[in-house]
Amino acid sequence: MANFDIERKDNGDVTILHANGYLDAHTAPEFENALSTLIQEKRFKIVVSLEGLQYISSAGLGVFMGFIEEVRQNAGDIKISEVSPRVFKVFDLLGFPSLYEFYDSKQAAMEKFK
Amino acid sequence: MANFDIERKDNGDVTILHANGYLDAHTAPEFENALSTLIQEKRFKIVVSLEGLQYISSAGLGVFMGFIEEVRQNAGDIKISEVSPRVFKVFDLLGFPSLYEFYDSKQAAMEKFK
Amino acid sequence: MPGKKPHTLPEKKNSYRLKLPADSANLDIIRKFIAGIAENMGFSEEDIYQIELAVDEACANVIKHAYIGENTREKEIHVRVKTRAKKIEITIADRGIGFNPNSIKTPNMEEYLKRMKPGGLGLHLIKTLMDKVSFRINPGVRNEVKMSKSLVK
Amino acid sequence: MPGKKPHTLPEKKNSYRLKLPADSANLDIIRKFIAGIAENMGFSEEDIYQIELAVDEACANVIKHAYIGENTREKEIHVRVKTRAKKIEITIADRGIGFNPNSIKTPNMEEYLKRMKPGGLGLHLIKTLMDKVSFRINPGVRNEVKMSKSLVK
Ligand SMILES: Nc1ncnc2c1ncn2[C@@H]1O[C@H](COP(=O)(O)OP(=O)(O)O)[C@@H](O)[C@H]1O
Ligand SMILES: Nc1ncnc2c1ncn2[C@@H]1O[C@H](COP(=O)(O)OP(=O)(O)O)[C@@H](O)[C@H]1O
Repeated sequence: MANFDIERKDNGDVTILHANGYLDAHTAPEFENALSTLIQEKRFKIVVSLEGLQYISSAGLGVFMGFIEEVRQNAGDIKISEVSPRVFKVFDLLGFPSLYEFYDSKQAAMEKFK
Repeated sequence: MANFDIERKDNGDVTILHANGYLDAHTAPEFENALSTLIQEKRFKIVVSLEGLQYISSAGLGVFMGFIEEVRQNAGDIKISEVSPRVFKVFDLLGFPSLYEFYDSKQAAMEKFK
Repeated sequence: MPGKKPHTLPEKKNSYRLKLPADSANLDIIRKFIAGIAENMGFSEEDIYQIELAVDEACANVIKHAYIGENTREKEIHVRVKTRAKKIEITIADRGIGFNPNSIKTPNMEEYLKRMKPGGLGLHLIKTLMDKVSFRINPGVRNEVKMSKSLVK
Repeated sequence: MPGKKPHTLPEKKNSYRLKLPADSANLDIIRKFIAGIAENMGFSEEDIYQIELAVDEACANVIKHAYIGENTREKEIHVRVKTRAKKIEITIADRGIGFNPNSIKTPNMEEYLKRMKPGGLGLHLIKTLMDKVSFRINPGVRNEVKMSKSLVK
């Protein structure tokens, strides 16, 4: 079982989700739940920090895709921060940088919501 | 392939070998070579620091057994320091503490050679 | 002699097999198995990551798609790895419903991203990450995705 | 009805198989495979370490002893793992020369340590670390060391 966990930190109207470990088809539902909870709470300004993420498969990328439309329709966004080069490569191979904003720090990502 | 390496540090007539990683049937020959080199150099006062050792199997224990007699016949010893609880358990299961001295620090083990 | 192959030393060939339940909890075990073999062969960390990912995608597909509506058969993933000095060849097989690999077109990523809907990326990733990918489909008997990557030192 | 087993819910049973070359470079791969399964079952770190070690010892024996003097046959280790909710059962098998498990007596550790010679500890460790160990020897066909450990939560 891949180890994976999500930590949530609310900062005003922005929420930071720290995704740590291995995000694959087995752990993607956990990430999905975390995002789903935010949507239910109408918190649409989301930064996902991938500093602690060691691995991502397409099941993980799929979770990002599953929420982005609704989030943007509600004047929010999912911004991604601190992704490691090897994990970024997977996003990049599939063209995600044209749809998502990537930042070097949580702060920089949060600023953009101001 | 288990990752394993040996670092050697000479301190006067005592040599400290740091064994790091996984010591199994595949990597035991490396440890054997290190000890064998010391014997050839007539350096019989040996401290093996297992601080960085994460795993040992009977092939690793066998290496200790293979040299202890000759070392002691030459007024030397192989003393073991900083072994983790889980690795110590393997030594302990096989009664090694009655044949080998275990120390909490390299310093304490070296002292005994004074 | 024309057409005669040059006389070379036999390459070291090895074969590994793994069979396990088609359960997403096992993806991690499969990745570690593959990573261990690739590491022993001398692949770079970068390459190992990519091989793990390609295999993960193929196995995730078996888990998600192969045994839909089947309750009788044992739901297993078969992983076979053949190694040569400079090449790893991995076959992921199932005995499930099968699929037509030709009918699955490479997603146009621009279109795909505009739709903003998940899914359909696995096979595309496998083809992008590995040197060679082929399929052999025999529904209910054996459906294979075979992929290989060469070691460039 | 006398002798009738109590009616219980079916236990979740799973089966895993691994076949790979009998090469010490693969011990690491086998340990990770076993550790992954034991971890998913909920064994403690301490127990996982002990299960890995027992399996390592049995596999190291295959590598060191089973295929001595054999050059024709493929030198393979077969690992089979059966899991139930609270028990892991692991069989390590080879097709090598075999041995008589009864003739190998548990080393008297005191004697052993006095002789100060390496070797002969593997089977002893396996028996110490696992709950149950049994053998089935059929030289050249299939020699098995079967071991199991229960999960005590
Ligand atoms: N092992 C398999 N068994 C049955 N169908 C499969 C298998 N692998 C792939 N497929 C089919 O190919 C399609 C494309 O797979 P993929 O590109 O990984 O995307 P996704 O799994 O997200 O749909 C799947 O939707 C499925 O219909
Ligand atoms: N798979 C095997 N094939 C052949 N012989 C074996 C096998 N496993 C164990 N043996 C025999 O049992 C003996 C005891 O094994 P063990 O206790 O692990 O000690 P060691 O391997 O250090 O000799 C070995 O020396 C060997 O003769």
